[in-house]
Amino acid sequence: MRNRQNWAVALSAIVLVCCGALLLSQKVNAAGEGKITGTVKLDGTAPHMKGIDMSKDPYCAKAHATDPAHLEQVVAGANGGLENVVLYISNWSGSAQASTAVPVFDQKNCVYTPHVLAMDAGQTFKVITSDQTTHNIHPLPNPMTGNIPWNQSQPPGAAPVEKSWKAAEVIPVQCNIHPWMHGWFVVVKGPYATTDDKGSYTIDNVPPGNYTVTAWQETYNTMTQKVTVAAGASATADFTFKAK
Amino acid sequence: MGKAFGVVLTIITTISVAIFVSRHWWFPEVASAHGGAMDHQFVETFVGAAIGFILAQLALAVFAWKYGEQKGDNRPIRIFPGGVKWLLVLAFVYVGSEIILLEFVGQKVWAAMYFTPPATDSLQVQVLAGQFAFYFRYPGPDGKFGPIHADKIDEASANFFGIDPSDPASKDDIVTAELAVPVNKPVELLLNSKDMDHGFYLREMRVQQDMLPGMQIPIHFTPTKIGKYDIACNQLCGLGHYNMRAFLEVMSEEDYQKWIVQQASLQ
Amino acid sequence: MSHSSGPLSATAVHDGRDLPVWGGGALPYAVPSKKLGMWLFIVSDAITFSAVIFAYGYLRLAAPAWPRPFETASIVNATVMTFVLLSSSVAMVLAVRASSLGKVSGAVGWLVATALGGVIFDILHIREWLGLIAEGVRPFSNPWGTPMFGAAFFTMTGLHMIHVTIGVVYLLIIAVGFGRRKLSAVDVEVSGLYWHFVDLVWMFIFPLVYLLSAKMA
Amino acid sequence: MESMPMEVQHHHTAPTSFIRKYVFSVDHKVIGKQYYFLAIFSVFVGMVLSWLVRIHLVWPNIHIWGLGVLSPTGAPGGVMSPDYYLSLLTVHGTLMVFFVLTTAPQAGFGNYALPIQIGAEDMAFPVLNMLSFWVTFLALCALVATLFVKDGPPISGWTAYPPLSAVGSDAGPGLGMGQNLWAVSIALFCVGSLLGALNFIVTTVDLRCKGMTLMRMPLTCWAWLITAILSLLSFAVLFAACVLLFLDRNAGTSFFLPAGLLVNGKLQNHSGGSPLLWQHLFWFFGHPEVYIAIVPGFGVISHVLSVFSRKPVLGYKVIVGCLLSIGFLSFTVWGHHMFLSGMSPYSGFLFSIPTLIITIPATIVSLLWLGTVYGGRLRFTTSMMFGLGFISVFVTGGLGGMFLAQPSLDIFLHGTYFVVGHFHMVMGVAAIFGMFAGTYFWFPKMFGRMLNEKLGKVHFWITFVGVYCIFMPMHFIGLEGMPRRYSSFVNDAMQPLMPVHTFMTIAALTTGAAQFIFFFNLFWSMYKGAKAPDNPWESTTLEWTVPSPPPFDNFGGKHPVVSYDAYEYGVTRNGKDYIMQTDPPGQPASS
Repeated sequence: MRNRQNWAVALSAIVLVCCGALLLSQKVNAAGEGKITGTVKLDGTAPHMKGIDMSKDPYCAKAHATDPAHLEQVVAGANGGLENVVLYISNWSGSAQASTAVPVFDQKNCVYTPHVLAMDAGQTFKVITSDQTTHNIHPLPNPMTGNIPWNQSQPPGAAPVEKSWKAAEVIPVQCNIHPWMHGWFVVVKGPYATTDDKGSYTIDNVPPGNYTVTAWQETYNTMTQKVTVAAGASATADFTFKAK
Repeated sequence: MGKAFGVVLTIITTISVAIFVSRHWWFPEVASAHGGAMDHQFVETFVGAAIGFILAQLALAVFAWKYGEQKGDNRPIRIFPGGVKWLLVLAFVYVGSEIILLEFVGQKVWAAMYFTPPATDSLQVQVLAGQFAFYFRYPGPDGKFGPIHADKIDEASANFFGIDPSDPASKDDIVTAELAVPVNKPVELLLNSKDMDHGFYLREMRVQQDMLPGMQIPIHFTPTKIGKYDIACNQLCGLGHYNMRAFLEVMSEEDYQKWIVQQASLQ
Repeated sequence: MSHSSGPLSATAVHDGRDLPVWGGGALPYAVPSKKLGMWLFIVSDAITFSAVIFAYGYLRLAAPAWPRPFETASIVNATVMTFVLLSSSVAMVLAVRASSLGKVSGAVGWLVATALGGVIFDILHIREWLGLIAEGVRPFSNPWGTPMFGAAFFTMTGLHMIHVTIGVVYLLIIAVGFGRRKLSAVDVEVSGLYWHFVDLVWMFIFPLVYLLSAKMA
Repeated sequence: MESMPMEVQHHHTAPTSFIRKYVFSVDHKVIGKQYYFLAIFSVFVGMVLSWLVRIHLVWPNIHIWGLGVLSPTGAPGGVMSPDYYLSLLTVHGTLMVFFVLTTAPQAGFGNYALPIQIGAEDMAFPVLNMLSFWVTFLALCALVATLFVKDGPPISGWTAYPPLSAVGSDAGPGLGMGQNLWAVSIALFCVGSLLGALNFIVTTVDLRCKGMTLMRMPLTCWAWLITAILSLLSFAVLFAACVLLFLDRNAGTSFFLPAGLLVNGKLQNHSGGSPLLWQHLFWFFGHPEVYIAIVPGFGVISHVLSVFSRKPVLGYKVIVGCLLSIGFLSFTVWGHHMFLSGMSPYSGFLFSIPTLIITIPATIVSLLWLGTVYGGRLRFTTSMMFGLGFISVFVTGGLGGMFLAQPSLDIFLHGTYFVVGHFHMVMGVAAIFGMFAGTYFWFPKMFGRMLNEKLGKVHFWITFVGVYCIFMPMHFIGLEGMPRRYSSFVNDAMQPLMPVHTFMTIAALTTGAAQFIFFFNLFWSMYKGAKAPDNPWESTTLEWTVPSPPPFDNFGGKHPVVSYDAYEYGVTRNGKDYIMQTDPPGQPASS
C-alpha cells in the first residue's frame, strides 16, 4: 500500500514537473481555459426501479424504515434529467489533471453515495463509512487494464480508505456483506463531470480545442458528441438517451 | 500438592455441573414440532455424561488427595481391586448402555427429520444462499419454481434467483429477503447455494443443514410458535460470514396470506 | 552386563519364567530396514493413488456422461506402453536376480534396460499427451463434453508419469552405485520393489483411464 | 528358525562442525530438539494469534500495536477487520493442528526418545530423518509466509473447504497467494510426516535392542508406533487432496467445484466437481489426525503416571490393545464431521455407530489411568501434575464427544462453540498437557539440567484452572447456539452472552501469559538449571541408563540388553523400589 502511494506521489511529482516545464516553454496562459456544459436527458419513461429489501441487516432496514431504498440503475428527474451520468473527454491527449480535489465515496444507510463516482486516473479518492454496520468495499476491475482489484472491510468508525486507480476503466463496486449495494468507479483520463439530479453538468478547465465528449450511463452505455471549446468560453453538449 | 489438586478439581467439577444444571445457559425455547424430542434426547445424554464426568473427576480428586507419597513413606503400593477386569466391565457397561440408549432409541429424532418424507401439504420454499445473504422464493399460485439460471443471477438488478423472465413457471414466483411461514403448517425448504458452502441454522426450530453448491438439499419441519427467529449461516463462507443471516417470521395464517399478497405486489 | 551372541540366546525373567526372546539388533521379521521402509513407502504412495482414483470414480459416477474418446490408435499405443512397462519389470526381475548372484555387470545391464523401458514408456506417453493436447484436451475442457475428463486424465497419468520418471533416475543411480560396488544387492532389490509398484499402479490406470474410456463401436 | 545375516550397522561418527552438529544434523536427538523448537515457535505464534482473535471478538475496535504494519489492508491502523480475523483464525488452526499437535508429541519427543527407549543408536534412516525435519521446516516457512503476502493468509479456516478455498481471490481476501501457499505448506507437511512415519515404523520394528520385545516396549513407543502407522495411512490422502486442490486453483481443473458457481458476480469456468469430495478426503485424514495428535499423549501420560505413582501401568496389554483399536477405528468415523454436509442421511447413522464405539477404548484407557493412580505413592512433580491434569481435561473433553457423536444432537450443536470447546479440550489442551508432561519429564535428559519445579508448579496451576475457564464456558454458550468462526455477534440474542466472551478472553490472556513462565523456565534452565543426574525420576526405561544428555551414539558404543518389562515399580530390590529394564536378570520381582 505504502509502495503504491509512494509511486503515485512520485508519478504526480514527475507529471507536475513536466507540466510546469511544458507550460513555461510554451507560455500558454492558463486563464484561457474554457468549459463544457450541458444536460443529459432521458427520452421515454424510466424503467421501474425495484425496491430493496434490507431485512437481512436490521440496521439498514431501520435506516430505510420510512424511505425505502430503490435500485439506482436509471435515476431520472421530473423533467427527464438523468442523474449519475459521467461526462468526459474521450480523445483527451493532454496531461493528467493535477486536481487537488478528493472525490469521496460514502457508505450511508447501506447504499453508496454517490452511486457513481467519477475520477481521474491516478487521482486519490476516499471511501468513508457513515454507518454503524460493517461494510466491505470490493471493486472488480478487469485485470487486463492494469488496475489491481482489492477487497477491504470497513467496520463502523474505521479510518477512510484512500486509493487511486492507474488506468481508465469503468469499475463496478460492490459490498460483499450487503449484496444489494452496487456502485461504480468511473476512471477517466482528463477533465470530467457527473450530472446532478436535474441532469446538468459542467466540465471545467478545458483548454481550447476540438473534443469528443462522451456520456456514460450504467444502463444505456455511452453516447458521444463533438464540441469545440474556445479560449475562456463555454461550449454546450446536450445528450438524450433513449429509454429501452 | 495432591490435596490441593483434589480440592481444585472438586471445585471445578462442582461449578461446571452446577452451571449446566442451573440451565442458566441453555437452548433457546423450542418452536418446532420435532424440537421437543431433540431436547429430551439431549437431557438423556446429559445425564449419562454427567454421571461419567462426576465419577471420573471425583475419583481422580480422591486418589490425588489420598495417595500422595510422604517422607519416608514405606507403605506398599496397592493394586486396583479386581485389577483390569472390572474396569473393562465398567467401561463396556457404561459406554455400551449409552450407545444402546442414545444410538438406537435416539435415532428417532434423526429419522423424523431425514428419513421421513415431508407432509404432502407442506409449504415449499426455495432458499438460495450466496455471499452473504439468503434469498427465498415462493412458487406462487402455480406451485412451480422456475429453474435457477446461474448466468442470469444479477444482484445489481435484484434478480437474485437468476429467473428467466420468459419462463412461465417463474413468472409468478415471489422472491423475498425474508422467510415467512404460517404457524403449525409443515414447511419444506429446498436449500441451494450459488457460490460457497453455507449453513442454514435455525436455533429455535432445531434445524440445521449445510447448503452446498451444485446440490439441492431438502429439509422439513413444522413451526409451532409465532415469532421472529434468526437464520444464521453456520458454515464458513468468507469474509462476511458472521453477517450472513436472514429472518424467519412465523405468522398466523391470516397474516401470512396478507404478507404473501403484499410481497407478490412488490415483484 | 553380559553380551551373549546369537539372536535368540538372551533370556529374560518374567513372572519367574525363563522366556527365549529375540536377541535384538538383527532383523526380527527377516526384512532389512531399507526393504521395510520401501514397503511402507509403497503403502502410503498406494493410498495417495487410491485417493486420486477414488476422486476420479466419485466424479465420474456423478457425471451424467463421461467422454469415451480413445480410438483404436490410442488403445494400441497404451497397450504398447503397458507392454513396455511390463517388459521392463521382467528386466527388473533379472537385474535383482543377477545382483543377488553377485553378477555386477549383468545387474547393471538389466537395470539400464529397465530404465530404458521407463524412458520409452515416458516418450510414448508424452507423445500421447501431445496428441491429446493438439486435439484440444485441457485440464478444464475437451472437445467431447464433461470437462473433468481432461482433469482426471492429466492428473492420474501425470502423477504416474512423475513416478516413472523418478523411477528412471532412481534406477540409474542404483545402477551406477552397484556398478561401483558402493551399493548392495538389497538396494537393487528395493529399487525393484519401487519399479514393480509403479508398474502395478499402471495396471490400474490403464483400464480405468483408457479402457473405460475407449470409443464404443 | 533361520537367522538372516546381520545387516551392518553403520556407525556414524560424531560430527564436529557446527552446521553438521546443530543444523543439518542426522542425530535423532538433535532432530528431536529441532522439531521440539519448531513446535515451540509455532505454539508461540499460534497462541498470540488466538489472543488476537479473542481480543477482536470482545474489543473489536481496539488498536493493536504493530498489526497495522503487518497487514495494512487486513488491519488498517492496527484495527482488525472481520476478514483479518478469519485469516488469523486460519493460521492459528493450521499452526496448532499441524505444526504443534502433530509435530511436538510425535516427531519431537518421538525422535528424541524412541531410539533410546528401544536401545537403538539412531533412527533407521538418519538422513531421511533430517530430510523430514527440513521439509517440515519449509512447510512452516510457507505457512508463516502467508502472513506477509499481499491480502494476507487465507480466510477459509484450517479445514479449507472448497469452493471457498478453490475458486481463487474472487471469493475474498487471502484466497489468492495466501491459499496457494497454504496448499503448498500442507502438501510439504504431508511429505515430511510420511517420511517421518516410515522411519518411526522401521526403527521400532528393526532396531530394538536385545531383549526388547514388543511387549516390553514402554507405552510411549507403542503410542509412537501406532501414531506413525496412522500418519502413514492418513497423510497420504491429505497429500492427494492438497495436490487436487492446488490443481483446481492453478490448472483450471474442477475436482472440488461444481458447475454454475457464481462468485462475486463472476460465473466460474468450472464444472463436474463436488465440494463433498474434499470433505471426504479431508476428514478421512482429519479424524485419524485427531488421534495422531492425542495418541502420543496417551503414551506419555501412561508412562509418566506409572513413574510417578511408583506402580506398574495397570493393564499394559489392554492399553496396547486399546491404542490399536482406536487407531483402527479412527479410519471408520470420518463421516461424523459431515452429518449435516448433505451426504446421505443414512451414512450419518452409519458413521455415528463407530464414533460411539471408539469411546469404549478411550474410556477403558482413562479408567486404567485412574486404576494406575489408585493406591500408588504419588510423587507430585510438575510432570505428574500435568499427567493428572491430562486425565481430567481428556475426560471432560471426551464426554462432549458423546453429544456430538449423535447426528440428532449434532443438528443443533454442529458448528457451535460447543464443538470448539470439545475439540480444544480433548485434542488441543489434552495433547498440550501431554507435551508439558513430556517436557518436564525428559528435559533433564535432553538438556542435562533440571527444570525449575517451583516455576513449573505455578505454570501448572494457572494453566490447569485457565483452560477450564476458557473452554468450559464454550460448552455453555454452544448450548445457546452460538456459531463458531464469527468475528462478531450481530444477532441480538447473542448479545447477552458477550460477558461470557469477555470472561473467556481474559482467561485466555491470563493462561497465555502463564506460558511465558514456561518459556522462561525452559530457556533459563537450559543454561542455568541444576545439573541433572542420569536418572532423576528413578525411572526404569533405557533413556535413564545413559548420561544426561546422552552421548552422540546414545549408549557409548555399548549394546544394552533388556531383561525386564518397562514398568517394574513398587518392587523392592537393592533398596530401590524399581527395576531398570537393563538390570541383570535375577530373582523374580517381589511386589
